Amino acid sequence: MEKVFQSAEKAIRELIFDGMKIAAGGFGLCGIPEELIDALKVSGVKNLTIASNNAGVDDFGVGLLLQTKQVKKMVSSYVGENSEFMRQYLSGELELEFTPQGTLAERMRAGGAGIPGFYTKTGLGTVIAEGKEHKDFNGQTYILEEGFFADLSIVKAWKGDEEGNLIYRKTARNFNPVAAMCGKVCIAEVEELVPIGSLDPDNIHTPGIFVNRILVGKHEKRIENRTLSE
Amino acid sequence: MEKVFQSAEKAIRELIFDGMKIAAGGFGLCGIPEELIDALKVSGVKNLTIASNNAGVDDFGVGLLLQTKQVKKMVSSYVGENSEFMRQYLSGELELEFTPQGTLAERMRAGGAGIPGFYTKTGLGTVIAEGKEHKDFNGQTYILEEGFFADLSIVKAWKGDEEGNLIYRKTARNFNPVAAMCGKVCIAEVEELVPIGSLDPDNIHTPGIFVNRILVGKHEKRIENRTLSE
Amino acid sequence: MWDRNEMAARAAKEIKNGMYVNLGIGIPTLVSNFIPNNIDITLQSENGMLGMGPFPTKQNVDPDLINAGKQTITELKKTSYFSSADSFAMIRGGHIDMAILGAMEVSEKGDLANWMIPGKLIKGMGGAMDLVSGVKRVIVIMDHTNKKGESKFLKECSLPLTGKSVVNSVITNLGMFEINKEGVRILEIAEGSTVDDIKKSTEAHIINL
Amino acid sequence: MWDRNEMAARAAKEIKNGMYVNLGIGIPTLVSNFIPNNIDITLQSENGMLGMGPFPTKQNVDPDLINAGKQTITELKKTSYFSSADSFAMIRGGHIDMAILGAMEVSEKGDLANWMIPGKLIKGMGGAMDLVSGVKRVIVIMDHTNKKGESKFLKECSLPLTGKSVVNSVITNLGMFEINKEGVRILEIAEGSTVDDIKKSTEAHIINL
Repeated sequence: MEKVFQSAEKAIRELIFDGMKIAAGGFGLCGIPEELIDALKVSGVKNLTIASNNAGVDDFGVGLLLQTKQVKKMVSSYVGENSEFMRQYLSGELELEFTPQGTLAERMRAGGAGIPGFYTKTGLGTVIAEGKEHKDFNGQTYILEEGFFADLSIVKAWKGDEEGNLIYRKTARNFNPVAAMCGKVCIAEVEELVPIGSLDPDNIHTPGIFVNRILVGKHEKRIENRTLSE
Repeated sequence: MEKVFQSAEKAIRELIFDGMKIAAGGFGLCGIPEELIDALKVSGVKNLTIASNNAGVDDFGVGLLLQTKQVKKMVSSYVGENSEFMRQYLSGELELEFTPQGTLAERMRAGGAGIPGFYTKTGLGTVIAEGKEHKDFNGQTYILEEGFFADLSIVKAWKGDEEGNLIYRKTARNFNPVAAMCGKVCIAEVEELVPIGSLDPDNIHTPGIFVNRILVGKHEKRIENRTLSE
Repeated sequence: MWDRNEMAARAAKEIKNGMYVNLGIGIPTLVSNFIPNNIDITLQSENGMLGMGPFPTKQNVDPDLINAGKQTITELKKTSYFSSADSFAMIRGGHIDMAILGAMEVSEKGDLANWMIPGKLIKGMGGAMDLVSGVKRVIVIMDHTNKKGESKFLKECSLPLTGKSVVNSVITNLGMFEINKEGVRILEIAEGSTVDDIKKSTEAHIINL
Repeated sequence: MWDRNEMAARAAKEIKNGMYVNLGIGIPTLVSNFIPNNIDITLQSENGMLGMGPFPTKQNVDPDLINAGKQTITELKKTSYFSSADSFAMIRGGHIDMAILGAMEVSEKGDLANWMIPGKLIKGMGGAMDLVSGVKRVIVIMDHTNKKGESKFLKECSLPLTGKSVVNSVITNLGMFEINKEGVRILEIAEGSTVDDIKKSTEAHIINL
């Protein structure tokens, strides 16, 4: 099964459809699948539901798809750095399923691991818990959260091989490994495609079984908040 | 906080008590905390509940603690290679909470991750599901399994540093990373204690936050089933 | 009548290029011997390995490298290792294409029993309950009858179940069978066996018999 | 009256040797400047890092290395990186000793509001709901009153909550307060502040006032 594709455009072809659910890796602008986001923008696919911790900034990352109004609904924990995101949400143009960061990560992992629901204390007593089942374990109350299942996962890794084995670099790992797990199909874009056997088998972060398509991308890696020591 | 201990005996001191719950890493005889098991045997601690996928063989691994009747209850998926285990269970001397292998791994991870319960399809329609809550998600039925919380985790790693960062080797990883997560206290025995900074931060399998005590052990690494190619 | 190797060879024919496959202990292990060179598959071992290689030579034995049957094995170039939790995330999350397992009994509804005989023999389910509930397609390889000549392909399993309605295909010494909502259907009869042999040895109702 | 740095310094005194600590955005970030050299702690960043180092020099900026506030940072010798799921397993599983966070409002029962003002400002909860529900001890640093001079330390929060009964200690410009089942107790009054200042600026009931 040939997993290597020559471009993000080719990799998403025949996989995208209006109204689809996408899980995206990345945290802020760090470790985001830049080329796949661009390809989705160019494709014009509409009414997307995107699970992504943030939506990047106005003109970079998932924010690009908000600019073009291709997104119907976001599943995110943070809006802070994206004024267009906040504007569309406050004006009612965009649905937003606010999901605590840890709950979002766990929901993606659960979706990938065949777990349709799990209990957590996160969000108990807040708007997040409204309408959700509550259950006591050992005298403490928890709420039920559901696994997240996507039609497509888009992730960014540092290196990958033709089997789809991936490794990530530093904090660019973030949501990528769990986003990769929860999609029916997962496309990974990597900085470098390495020959099979060059990754250490003890240190593969995402085994190839989770990755259906892989491509090499160019990454701007824009820095959101360049903070220096004095 | 000094995490390094000079022996398994010293490392378990003041942590053990009769009737305690222990989570042990290892699969068969592969990647088992040999010295910590020996130290528990020597300590004479009794009425243990041990969560461990197997119980080793009659005279090695957790099997040693069965021989001495220090175990009240096992939480395991497989008895196959341990005739004393099977005998004690069939005669009613030993309680056994049969737990499917994946459910056991997930229960340990859940315990370590603050998840008191999760739903799974594994065991549906079998004795494993009896008495457990059933719930439907998207038209399919799942059963509720509970997180496993231990008083003590005992694990075996390949290398570790003074911060408790651990790496495992090949299939000796198995249950060790999840067993390490679910104990109030975790003791790790390693083949080699390396200086801080010598492990690649991108490839630490168990971050030191999960490890309270660490010691260097000698490991026989007995092979259960030496199978050769012809 | 198929022998062990012929049953394994028949199962191997079901494996397509690019598949991720988990092979159980016993006859299923033999299946890998019959996969043609032009078919590239990846074997998963539920103790935490993807890309399982053949058994080692004497020199290459590594106690840290075993399969789910606790047998010493080897790695391949594409191999990756991971924890039991990650391994079963693959299995339970539906990422494995096929599992090939042994059985004590199979019912006409696809129920499987292969982990204990009450009061007598207890092996434990190991990863079998996870595999049958999570893997996309489950193939059972077993002898059609037990040592007493009694059918192992039943209307209802008499032994404690490993999974309910989980078996998709059954390969026995007498042939290959498919189980779906309509019932059990003969797909293929083993060389040297007859419809009559199957009739005599099968308690399960077969719809195209 | 304590200023930002004095509040951070007071919070730093609560940190003991060997602790694993998560610092929120804003004033909490300053806390690390006040940890004495003989205290060895490990900072967790919920985007997937344990052992967070200081901000980088110009030459050391790495876009793949940021903290939860999206600021560029550096690693230490003891650093490890992991996925968001593993990071929050640490947080939600109770493995982090202390979280120090900012707040819009805190109630006398320990309720915390710090993620949105309906109709006006929405930042999102990020990892804050996970932190307050999972971490062993939660310390809030905030100004005692808002820009209009209204108390932020209330009987009941007026804004949507981040967590219910989750705050253990509150450090404001006026002093340090403990919240437990009995209620709110003054632990320390800031230099230059008086009991009267606290009385005037606090809506929450303080039991030792």
